[in-house]
Amino acid sequence: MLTLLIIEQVLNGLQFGVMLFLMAAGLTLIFGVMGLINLAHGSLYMVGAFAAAWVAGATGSFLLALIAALAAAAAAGALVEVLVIRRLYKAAHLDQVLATFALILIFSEGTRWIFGSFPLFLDVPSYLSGPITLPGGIAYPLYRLVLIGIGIAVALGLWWLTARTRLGIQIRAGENDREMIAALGVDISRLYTLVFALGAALAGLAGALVGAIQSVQVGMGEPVLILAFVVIVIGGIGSIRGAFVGAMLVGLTDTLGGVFLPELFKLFMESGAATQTGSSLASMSVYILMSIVLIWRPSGLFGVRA
Amino acid sequence: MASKTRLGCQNREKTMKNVLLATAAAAVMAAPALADIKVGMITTLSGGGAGLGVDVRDGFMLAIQQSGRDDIEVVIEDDQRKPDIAVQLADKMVQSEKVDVLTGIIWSNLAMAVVPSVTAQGKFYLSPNAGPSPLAGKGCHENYFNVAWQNDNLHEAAGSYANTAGYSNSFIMAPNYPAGTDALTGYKRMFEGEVANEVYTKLGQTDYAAEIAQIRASGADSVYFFLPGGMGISFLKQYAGSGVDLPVVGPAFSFDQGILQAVGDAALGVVNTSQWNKDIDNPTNAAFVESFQAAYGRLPSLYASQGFDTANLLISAVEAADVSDAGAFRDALRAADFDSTRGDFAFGSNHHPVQTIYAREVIKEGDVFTNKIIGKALENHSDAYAGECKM
Amino acid sequence: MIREGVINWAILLGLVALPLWAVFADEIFTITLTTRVVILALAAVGLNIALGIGGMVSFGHAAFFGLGGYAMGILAYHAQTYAALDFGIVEIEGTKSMPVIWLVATAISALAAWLIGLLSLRTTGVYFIMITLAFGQMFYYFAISWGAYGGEDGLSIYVRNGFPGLNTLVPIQFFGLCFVALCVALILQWRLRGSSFGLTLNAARQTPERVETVGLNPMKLKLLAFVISGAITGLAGALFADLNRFVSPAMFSWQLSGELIILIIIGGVGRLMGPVIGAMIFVALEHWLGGLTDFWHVYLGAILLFIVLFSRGGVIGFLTGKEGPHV
Amino acid sequence: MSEVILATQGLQKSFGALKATDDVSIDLRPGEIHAIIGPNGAGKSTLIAQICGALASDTGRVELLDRDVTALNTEQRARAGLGRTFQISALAMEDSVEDNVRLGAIGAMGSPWNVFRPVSRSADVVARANDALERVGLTGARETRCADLSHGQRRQLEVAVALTLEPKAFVMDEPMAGLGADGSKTMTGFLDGLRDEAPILLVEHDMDAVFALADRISVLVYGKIIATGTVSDIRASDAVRTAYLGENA
Repeated sequence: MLTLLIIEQVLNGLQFGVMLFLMAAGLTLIFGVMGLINLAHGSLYMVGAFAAAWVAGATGSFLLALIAALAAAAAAGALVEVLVIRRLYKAAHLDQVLATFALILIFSEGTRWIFGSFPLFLDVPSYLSGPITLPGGIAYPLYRLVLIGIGIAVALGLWWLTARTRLGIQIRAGENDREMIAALGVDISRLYTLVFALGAALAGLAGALVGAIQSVQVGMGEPVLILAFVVIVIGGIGSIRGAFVGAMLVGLTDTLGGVFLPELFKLFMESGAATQTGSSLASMSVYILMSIVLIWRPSGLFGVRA
Repeated sequence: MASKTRLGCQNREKTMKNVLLATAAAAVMAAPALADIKVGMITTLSGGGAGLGVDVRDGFMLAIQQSGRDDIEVVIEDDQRKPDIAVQLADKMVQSEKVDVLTGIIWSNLAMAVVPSVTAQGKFYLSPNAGPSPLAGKGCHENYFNVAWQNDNLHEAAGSYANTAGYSNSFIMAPNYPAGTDALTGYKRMFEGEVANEVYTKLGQTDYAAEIAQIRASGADSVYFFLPGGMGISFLKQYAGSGVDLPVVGPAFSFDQGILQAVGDAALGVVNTSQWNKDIDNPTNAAFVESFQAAYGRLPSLYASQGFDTANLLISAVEAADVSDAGAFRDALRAADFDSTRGDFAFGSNHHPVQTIYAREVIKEGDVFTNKIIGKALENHSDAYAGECKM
Repeated sequence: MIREGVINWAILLGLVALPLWAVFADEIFTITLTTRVVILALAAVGLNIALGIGGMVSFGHAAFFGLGGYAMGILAYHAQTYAALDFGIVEIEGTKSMPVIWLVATAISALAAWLIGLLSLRTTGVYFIMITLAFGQMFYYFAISWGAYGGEDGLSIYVRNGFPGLNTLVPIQFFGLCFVALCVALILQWRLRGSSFGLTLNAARQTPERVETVGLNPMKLKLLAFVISGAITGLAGALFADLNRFVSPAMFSWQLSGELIILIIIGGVGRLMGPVIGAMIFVALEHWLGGLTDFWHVYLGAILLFIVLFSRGGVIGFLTGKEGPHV
Repeated sequence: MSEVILATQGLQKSFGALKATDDVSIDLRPGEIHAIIGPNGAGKSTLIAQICGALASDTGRVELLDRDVTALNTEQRARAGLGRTFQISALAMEDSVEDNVRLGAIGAMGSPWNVFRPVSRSADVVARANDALERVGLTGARETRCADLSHGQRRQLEVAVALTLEPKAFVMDEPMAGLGADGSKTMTGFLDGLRDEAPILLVEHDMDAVFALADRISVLVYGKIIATGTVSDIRASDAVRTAYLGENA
């Protein structure tokens, strides 16, 4: 029974991890290529979720909803890039932080203006709902398995994109040397818009996918944003591989910590107090993980040493 | 600037007319002019928790408007769900607006930050929602009235309902913060069965896969959870998809009108406890539900009913006494001589309601998810802290 | 273009004149609001020493703000309940005396800043931003689940703490105290900037390798700056708690760390009076816009965006026509 | 006085497969200017970084005044008596010329910890800084922001900062780089007189200056010292000709 529980929790951790990866991948790409700290990434996640909820409500199709989420987030991303972000590439990190924080305010309250203060409805489609039985007799929600699958597929796709395509070469060149790729005749501002929109689309996809099993509401992006930052910092900024490893670490730490730390404390503490202490420690666990990684490797696991 | 308003914000035109009518009537009858009373409402109108504050405000303003009184001035401010902003606004209400009565706070932590200080300064505070235990027990105050409930009430009712439903082994869960601890304590206070496991989740957590796996492994025969706002939506959707089919019980917060539509089918059939529902059979309630829908184009929520009742309590006191005579005004509030949407309404010794709490079930009416009362979970229930209150 | 000195005195004068006017006009709340400005400015002055001079973008200064707040909360709570603080070996009585509370608040914040700085300064750039955030979040979640002192509900202190010879319950007197604290911090920052420490710290931000080649350790310089910075922000936290007569985990939240950074950027990074004018503008916006519409965040966002895009160097940079230090 | 002020023995540093420096042993004697020359990418900057402690060596040791300083970091080596100038000016660009030299003076006195007393009231720091400024001829520009200096003035300031340290040995990375003919001449004259105060290890591309100044020259090619000797030795060396000037002997 305990083994089954552990396997199930590990699956949960992986599922959480791959969703964090979708967020973190865009964030790390944008930082790696453009050197931009984008706090508004969480807002694009929210845009994706709201677009999906709205389209699903209007058409009843989950697939259309996902497409809408990708499109809406990519469009919002491209728009913001052209209107605001473009002016920030040369600015200090601090200015970027303030500007993208301002964007969060505008996105969040703007969304509330349009959709109202109450959460929206978005559900898992019937063909993906319910549990399936895995080998070993674990009943596990089909939808979550699908999420893991999509996450891994996106990770592979991104790997293919950066390692094997022309765009990928440009992206990697952009990370190393902006003047160089400009000199090679690549339209750098178009490349930046493209990368930003790609990152935004991934965030929007994550928002829509997660929105189906969570609450689609204003402000849903910020907690995920903070965790996504934790992920890319653990992995090393600019590294897609690092983002993937970081996401898995954070997903597993958060999930397993939340379940097993209270149980651990119960071994030598009174039950109620153990639950409390364990839970407090669990909620800090991700941050403890991050600080340990950074103290050990100040540029993250796969980061380039400064 | 404060939005100084005597009217609901949504339907300014309509209420303008009402005020004109009311003034005209007053002139004709030449009624003796009562002293103006100023009410400060601090509530959450922006950010994630805005839905609750908007409902309280709308319910409150609806009652003020229906009363036709133009001698009650309401100053509304947004606390952004931040305690320090709430304190600042309370200072403003007291120092600058010089209000007589405060109301509106949704969240317990904000109430704890504001209420003790404003009541100490001689102002009245009428709580339309938050009812933290310290304010019901040792920290109670003669100028503090709670029109909604003491925080533990709905949880106690859930425990009591679980007994009648024949559950004997519950898995219980709440976020790791004081209201969460209170919730599980409240449930355990009334529940006579075993507790299979007691889990505290992270505040603001959105994924409950891990907890659901624990539920599956726990061997419990029922699940009790207190996860307000988006947390509850997430949990219910994920629980419905998990294949675990233990019956779920919760307090009304996760099944209220505002968020029920976002939960959807996942909530159908779940039993939850509430002191109010739109099908409570009395004329005040029927009129409230109808007029709220007419005014705002949506079904009223629990919070709206609390806002509405709070305003009516206030109006009843204004009618009976002058606010400058604090003693008389307090007695008038204590008498609670108003028509509540809940039927009969009375305060206990600690100025918290003594009321019936219902078990209700989530149903679908046409396209709209809503609740139906299926029985009484607790009757004429007070709270566990009244004994500690020395007024 | 106006000279920075002139602007600085004008800001300081305005900050005193407003509450004095309010006393005569009986606008008590204006005093409260100005006190809030002063305290937030004090916290940001602290951060500005680390951020503006030392180049350490700390996204976790709420940790010190909160520690200062809880130092006040815990000491006053124990004085309020007449229960001594039990450390196992020693018992300490609570206190309602501001000087004692301030001392404890600054000492604890300084200690925490030393520890956090020691660990965080191994990293630079975005990593430093994020590791300081991580420490802030640890305090935040700890405070939320620490039931003994109210957890998320926080702690209410019913009566403001006392200061010998003053009646702190009178708003203008409490304002005066906070204002003096702010002035002391400003004088400290001003003197620090011109001292040998300030000179070397400022160089350590711009060119750490140069500082090493003249035989100094930039890390140690930054660490001391971080400790001073944390201590000042901690003091501000204690005052903030006294202003509200309330502490809660919100004081530890990353939003608060972000707000402090924003105050500084609005005013002008590294400028002596940057945090002060930044706090004035921010509180004023929050106050006035909040009354206009439920959706005032949209306008706040637009204004902030405008400031970043069109006024590099913040308000003071805009007024003096000079860019500030680069961080 | 020791016969050798600064010496390296078998210094080596690899970046992956590339050996940036390979078994480099050089020394610097009292009163001399020892120039290191070599084509781009020969490992000169790596060598300087290793000598000054900015880069840890894979093997080998660095001695200053007969003391093994290999395990010391940059700041400790500076305190032990190494005065370095940078190829690309590492100055506090936002600060005034005066502040930059005062930084050196504060470092030399080891007194950065006063947080309250204005630097201008530390007579010894001010005197030392002024002295250095005067010697390089920057007194008139003391109030100027570093960012507003001309390129030549920055080179002068680099040297001035090193002067404040009163080091036992100077390590200078291309002090002539980017100077015009006049600037180069002035600097050459200045360095010529400086050797009596402390010997100079000079990395330089400007061959006229090198031939005018150097007592000895070492040639670094692909990380290895291929020749060390007087100016005429080097001029005459076939190995240098082949490797460095790219001529076929």
